[in-house]
Amino acid sequence: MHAPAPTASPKMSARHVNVFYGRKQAIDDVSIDVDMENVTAFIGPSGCGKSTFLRTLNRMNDTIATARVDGEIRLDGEDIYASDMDVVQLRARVGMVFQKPNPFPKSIYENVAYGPRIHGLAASKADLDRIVEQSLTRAGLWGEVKDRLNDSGTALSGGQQQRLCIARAIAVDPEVILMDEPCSALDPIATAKIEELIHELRGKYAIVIVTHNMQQAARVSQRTAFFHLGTLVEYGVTSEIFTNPRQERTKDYITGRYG
Amino acid sequence: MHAPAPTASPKMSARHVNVFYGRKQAIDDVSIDVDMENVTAFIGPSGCGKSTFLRTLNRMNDTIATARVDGEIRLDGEDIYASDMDVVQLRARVGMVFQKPNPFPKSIYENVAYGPRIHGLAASKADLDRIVEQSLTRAGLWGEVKDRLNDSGTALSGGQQQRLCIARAIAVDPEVILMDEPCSALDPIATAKIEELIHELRGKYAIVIVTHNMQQAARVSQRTAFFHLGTLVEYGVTSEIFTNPRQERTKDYITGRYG
Amino acid sequence: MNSAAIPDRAPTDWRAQAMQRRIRRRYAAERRFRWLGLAAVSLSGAFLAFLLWTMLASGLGGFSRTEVRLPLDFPAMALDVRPEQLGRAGADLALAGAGLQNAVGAAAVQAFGDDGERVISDSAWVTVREAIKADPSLLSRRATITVPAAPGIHEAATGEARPDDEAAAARLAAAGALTSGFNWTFLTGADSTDPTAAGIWGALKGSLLTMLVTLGLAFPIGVLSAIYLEEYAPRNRWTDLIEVSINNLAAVPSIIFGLLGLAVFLGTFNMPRSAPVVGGLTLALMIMPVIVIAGRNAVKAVPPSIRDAALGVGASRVQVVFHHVLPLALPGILTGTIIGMARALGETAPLLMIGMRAFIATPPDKLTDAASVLPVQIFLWSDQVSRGFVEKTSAAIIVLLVFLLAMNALAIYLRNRFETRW
Amino acid sequence: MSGSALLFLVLGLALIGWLTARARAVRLSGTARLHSLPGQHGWYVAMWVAIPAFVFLALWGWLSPQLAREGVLASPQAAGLPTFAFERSAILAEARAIARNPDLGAFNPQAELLAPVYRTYLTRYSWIGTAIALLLAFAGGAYAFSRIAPPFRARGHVERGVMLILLVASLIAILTTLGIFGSLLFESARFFSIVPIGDFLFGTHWSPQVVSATDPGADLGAVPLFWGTFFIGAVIAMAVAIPFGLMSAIYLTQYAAPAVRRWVKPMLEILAGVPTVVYGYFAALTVGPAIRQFAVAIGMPYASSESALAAGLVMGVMIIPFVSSMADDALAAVPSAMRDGSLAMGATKSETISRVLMPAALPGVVAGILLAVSRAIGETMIVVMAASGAATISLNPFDSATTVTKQIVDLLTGEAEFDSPKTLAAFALGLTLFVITFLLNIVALRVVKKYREAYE
Amino acid sequence: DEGGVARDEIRIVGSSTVYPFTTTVAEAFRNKRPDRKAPVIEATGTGAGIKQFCAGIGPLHPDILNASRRLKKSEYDACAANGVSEIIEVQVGLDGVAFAESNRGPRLRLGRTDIYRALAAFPGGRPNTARLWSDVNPGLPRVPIQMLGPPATSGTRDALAELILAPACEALLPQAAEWKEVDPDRFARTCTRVRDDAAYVDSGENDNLIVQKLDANPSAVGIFGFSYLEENADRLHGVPVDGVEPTYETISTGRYPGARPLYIYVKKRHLRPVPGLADFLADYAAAWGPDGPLVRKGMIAAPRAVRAASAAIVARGTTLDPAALQ
Ligand SMILES: Nc1ncnc2c1ncn2[C@@H]1O[C@H](COP(=O)(O)OP(=O)(O)OP(=O)(O)O)[C@@H](O)[C@H]1O
Ligand SMILES: Nc1ncnc2c1ncn2[C@@H]1O[C@H](COP(=O)(O)OP(=O)(O)OP(=O)(O)O)[C@@H](O)[C@H]1O
Ligand SMILES: [Mg+2]
Ligand SMILES: [Mg+2]
Repeated sequence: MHAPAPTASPKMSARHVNVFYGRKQAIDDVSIDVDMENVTAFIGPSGCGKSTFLRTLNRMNDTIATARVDGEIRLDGEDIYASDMDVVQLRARVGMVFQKPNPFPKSIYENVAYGPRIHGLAASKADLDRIVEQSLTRAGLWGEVKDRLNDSGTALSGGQQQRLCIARAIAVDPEVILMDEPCSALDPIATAKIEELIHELRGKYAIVIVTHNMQQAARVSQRTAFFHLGTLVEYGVTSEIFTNPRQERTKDYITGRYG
Repeated sequence: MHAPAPTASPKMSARHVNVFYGRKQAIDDVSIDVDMENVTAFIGPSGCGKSTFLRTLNRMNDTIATARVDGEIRLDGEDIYASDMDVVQLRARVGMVFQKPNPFPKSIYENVAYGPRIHGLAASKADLDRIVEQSLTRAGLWGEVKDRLNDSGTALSGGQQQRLCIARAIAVDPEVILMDEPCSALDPIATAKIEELIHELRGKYAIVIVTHNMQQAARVSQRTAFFHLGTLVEYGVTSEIFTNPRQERTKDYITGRYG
Repeated sequence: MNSAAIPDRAPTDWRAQAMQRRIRRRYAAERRFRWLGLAAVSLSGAFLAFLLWTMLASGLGGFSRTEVRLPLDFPAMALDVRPEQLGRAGADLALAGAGLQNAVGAAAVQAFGDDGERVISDSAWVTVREAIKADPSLLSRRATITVPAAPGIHEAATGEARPDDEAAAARLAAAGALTSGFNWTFLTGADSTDPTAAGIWGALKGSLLTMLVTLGLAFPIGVLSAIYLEEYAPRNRWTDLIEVSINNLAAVPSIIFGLLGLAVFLGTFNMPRSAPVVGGLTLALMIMPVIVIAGRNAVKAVPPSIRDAALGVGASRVQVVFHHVLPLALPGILTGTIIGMARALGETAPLLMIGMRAFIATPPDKLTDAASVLPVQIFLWSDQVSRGFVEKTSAAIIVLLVFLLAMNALAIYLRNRFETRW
Repeated sequence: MSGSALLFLVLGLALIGWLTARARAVRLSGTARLHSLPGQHGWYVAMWVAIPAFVFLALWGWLSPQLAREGVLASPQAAGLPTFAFERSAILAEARAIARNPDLGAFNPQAELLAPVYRTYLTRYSWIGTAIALLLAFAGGAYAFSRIAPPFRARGHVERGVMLILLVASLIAILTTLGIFGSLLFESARFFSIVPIGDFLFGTHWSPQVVSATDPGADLGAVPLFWGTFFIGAVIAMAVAIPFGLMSAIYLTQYAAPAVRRWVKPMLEILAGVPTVVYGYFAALTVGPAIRQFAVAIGMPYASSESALAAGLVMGVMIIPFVSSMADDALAAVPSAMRDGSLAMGATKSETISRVLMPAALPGVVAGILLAVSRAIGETMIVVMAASGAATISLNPFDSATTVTKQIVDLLTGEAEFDSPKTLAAFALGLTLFVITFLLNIVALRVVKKYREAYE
Repeated sequence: DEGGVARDEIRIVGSSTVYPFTTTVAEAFRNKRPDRKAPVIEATGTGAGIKQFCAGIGPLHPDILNASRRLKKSEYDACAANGVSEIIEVQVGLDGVAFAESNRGPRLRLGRTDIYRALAAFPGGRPNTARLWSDVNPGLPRVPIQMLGPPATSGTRDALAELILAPACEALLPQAAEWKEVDPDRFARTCTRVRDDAAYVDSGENDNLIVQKLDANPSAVGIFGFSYLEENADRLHGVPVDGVEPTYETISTGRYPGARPLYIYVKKRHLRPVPGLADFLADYAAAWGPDGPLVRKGMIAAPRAVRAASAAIVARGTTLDPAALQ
């Protein structure tokens, strides 16, 4: 490997990152840059460390007692593992959407208002209403739920729940959005909706998406990183990776030899 | 649809099978034939009913209180849902391998010997030893474990565990082997081993394999059935299905439009 | 979707003063919350420590006893016993009939003055009697025998006591007549009206017999019903009813089981009062649901994939259960059983209802003998007139706690040792 | 032959049946493929030997004493028996005891007279019983043995037998519930035939010292007891147990290092393992007087040393681990995706706990608290030893209060006159307590079930 | 199975006041005969004891009843109806209902009428409002009335009603004596009912706890059997009633108003079949003298004549004549 695709000033940059679960190494010396207004896809067989690496980007790995990260990860040039880094703010700036939609068991409104409330982003109730409406609109959900904002978020369909989670994430006005297989629990129609949404959002955020569906990676991303057994095998422009991979392993994977 | 591919006397044949979970229909009027010395692959998006249908073939669905099967399934012409059918014997004749390797928490030897023991297949200890050795050999595991037959089956690696499960299944001398995504929890190398094993076993059994990996289906099977939303969309010779699907939905799925 | 519909928003300034202040407040709240949690845990622990310490502090004295070296001049007593009587079964009656008790009292008066009889325990003469039985030749000579001191003297020797006892103890100590030692009687004796002679063995044996019945009944029935409910029961009205009854029985106040035992076992079946068999039956009914629930959870925790695996090679349901599920669930079932047994061992209220609240000075030999149990013994001693029982009560509590803690520790050990994650 | 000897004999026969059947099946397996394993044939025969014989013995154990009794009553020696039924049955019972064990002395001379007659009849019926039981065992065994053949599905039959045994075991729970309900109801019915149920349930004066003959309900109004029970168990105890239990659970599950949790959690469980009689002793001797002194110090000279507060506090401490383990379960049942979701938004741990986890776990926590309440109001020894018997309705925790369980113990072990409404009132109180805890549990279990389903 | 159980130990039920004495005799009984089972003694209370005692003859039923009051005619009749008719009544000694306070207490001196006014629920027919001792009698100190006593179901409470409250009530209210015959309900309500508020704290059967609570609460007065007072003489002292202090001497001579006789009742028909029962009775008779072990346990020996009569009853096995009961 594999100089990361060069960018002037990347939004996030990781250098020589290793992650361990206890004694087991899950990520081995990964360096990668993530840019604004770009969708970066992580692909690779199951267990190769995609999720693990994704979670290092907003320090969600802190919640796993055995996990240990070393190397350097910078957001706008600032080291996010520095001791004076405020995790709470970091996570507000780097939002996350999970594999299984996980709306809180509260109303739709409360789900979206949760982040702004805890961070004190809304000055007034009207302000909060506006944020909620904006976020839901951006997540393409406003039309479907505007008449039932007080229904429980868990009562929505799977695809709607996932969009609700996206709305929840963008309500705190993040700069980066991390998505871990956001469509793997959804049916084809809902998947299509989310993919469309990713397209739209791309203009405002840096988006990182983990997927096991190569067609999806090809459809939504501009850059693709292929992981295997904890290492980053190849990272480059999506169209190139899919049509003309430089590594044998990448090719085998893309053509379905394994995984 | 979709006359099942015609065969003189199929090993198993299903006709107009419907499966319900409570009020919800999971399988809708599926008819299919399975032949000896053939590998049949079931593919389709998640939740389309592949596993459900597979489990009707050895009545594992009986263990789910809400599940109800109607239609007709015959094994060598015998109706397996007939009231005088002995399920225990049926399951000995139609073995099963599951998605997650599930060895018993006993020694490797005991794992394999369990089936022969409960069915009284071995007349003596020597006989049993022979069966165990044969089964492990056929499952391609003998070489790796022959020196530690008394170790726990759960101490093996994932791929070894899965092969142990296959050995366990063939130890009772079944006629049909059902496999439900046997490789989805395995790494590429283990997957390759299992695929190879399926190739070898094919000569003696009728094998049905569920997979979400189309390349795998293409590699290991002679016939492929594509399920969607509980119906059998298309069933035919594997090479044809992949190169020249007759149905639009099949084509969309194979090319990665959804799933 | 239409991007024109997406309004713009001003980005949040995370470095703003107000934001920073807010963050600091949130972290302060976080620390407070965490501190509250720690305080709750520590206070609970402190309470436990205080409880144990109180019991230890007031109960340790119960394991020791103060003794008086009593000089006895047997020939002068002129006891009317013939040596050949002493070898036979009637020795006790003979010695008692010969007025040994009064003679010992008189010897104490002679040795320690007018209140001499008050410094030795009421059962001191029994010690002398045992000594004579062990060595009949004593009767023909003088001897000094160490007998238990009266409770007041013991109190004076180990802590605060009435002034007259303090004085008497000081006098004895000055005369070198006071010794002390481990109170074996406490571990080997049965209930007594005299604190220096009272022991817990009778009650402990009653507890053991009771637990035997409880375990013999509750364990098999509990395990079998757990298996039935988890592995076989169809979902219908009947099994719902069984399930509801079991869950409710687990939470029915224990005293209600006492009322049940009183009405059914004593009232209807005319079983003997105060008997370990009745106590055991009552407690068995009480802890059976505990075992059923623990058993069900243990059975439920066996992953379905194991059952699938066994069914898949053609095992029948009984084979699945007895070859796979039960062996894997056993540690969990045992844990639940031990916890249930610990609960039964510490239970008092229902046993009061069926007559185990009795003065029983002989340890029981059979399941139908009258018996008390350890916690009831504690309850009875807490109500004793004689003040010497205060420390005996605490000492008995220590013994009970040792048993219970051991059982709980065993359960926790089993749980940690066999807690498997599949 | 004595009952237990017979039992062992039948078991022995079953073993023989097992061995022979198995041997036969093994022999048959040489000629044709058996449907079931030889051992399963063995079990089939053993069951047929043992179960009919056991069922018969159980029936016979109930029937034969009555037959013997009839026989004795018909004999000429029985002519002199008193006509009074109670005395008569006492004499008969004694005669039987002597018949079985001639070394016993007799309370009644007549019993001694009847004993030989009784012995004759007992022996006779004992032999008849033995004969029938053996006959049944042999007949069952022979029938089962005759069915052994290669295609015979012994396994299915054995499994059905095992299933039946399991079913019977699980019915014990229902029998116990019925037994409790029946015994309480029977005595309570007698109570309510003396004291109107309305007076009992709604009367506000409880003072069983003198129960008036003309208006027995006037002094047996249980409201003060219900109040005391509620005040001690559901208010004071919960005021201790809920905050401590909840915060402990939260600390241990969300904050504490695994090593700390591994040590501290069992320590908390020890609090639940301490027998209630110890808590009672502690509450009465240490906590009660301390609270009284405190109350006097803050200007309440009338404070009682058996205050509601003393019993309630100690009870609360006892319940802490109960609440904490229920809360622990409820928190664990909230999918970790909720927690991750909230943390990923930038919420702090405490915000996540109080705004997401607790609301989600609330139904489970509430159910746990309801169960804890039912536990507290059924707790007996603490209140027997530390609470007073004075039935007053007061909101002051330093006042004394009494509870239902304490009154049950007092009424049944006190010096009441026999068959008086006082004694029977204990059963009526027991019934009320049973019904209340039963309802609490049903509600709690419903809540738990509903909310578990929500996450499944 | 009914009644089929052999019994080789003596079973005793009844009063918790007599309990310590009977257990003492039981222990002596066993010390002499270690091969014998010790008697099994339950402190059920007199009333509940009578219920069990009178349930019948035979191994399931107790042999001896401890009673801190005499059997009533109605109870005897109920016994007889169950076949329990030949009963031996033995008075074993005396006890006093003692009033006691902590040595640090205010040194009260009470009259029976003071106690009645302070303790009755409706003294003179009106609800009791007295809070301080000075409210019932200006001569008494201004100290809150706080009495710790036995529960309503206890025999000590019966004795309190009969020996203290009823006489005071009759002395204060002339009509009261008449009510006793014609309107017993009214008599009970006005004369013997004890107040339910905080002034009287019902402290359960556990007399020993009362002692310890008195120690912690010097202004309170405890009510319990004399033996408890004697055992704790270093911490407590008796409150004089009508000028008479509860002491061994005043109670045994009957000068102290709260003195009451203690009984045991024995089923004559059990004497033969229950091994050792007769010996036990003999041991009892040997223990109740003024210098016997029971007195050391706090019992008050009955007057010589009563002891002699009781010993004669034990020796001859004379049964109770129901006509002597009320
Ligand atoms: N909490 C954990 N503790 C220990 N090991 C872990 C933990 N989480 C993940 N792992 C291990 O780390 C490796 C990488 O896991 P990760 O979840 O990042 O893979 P992934 O690429 O996201 O796979 P998938 O496609 O299945 O989601 C795996 O071997 C996994 O078993
Ligand atoms: N035990 C069950 N009870 C109720 N519904 C069920 C049950 N098992 C499966 N289903 C439903 O039946 C449908 C078919 O499920 P099935 O597991 O057969 O799908 P599948 O094709 O095997 O999917 P996957 O590829 O995810 O394994 C799904 O909608 C599923 O939700
Ligand atoms: Mg992942
Ligand atoms: Mg599936």
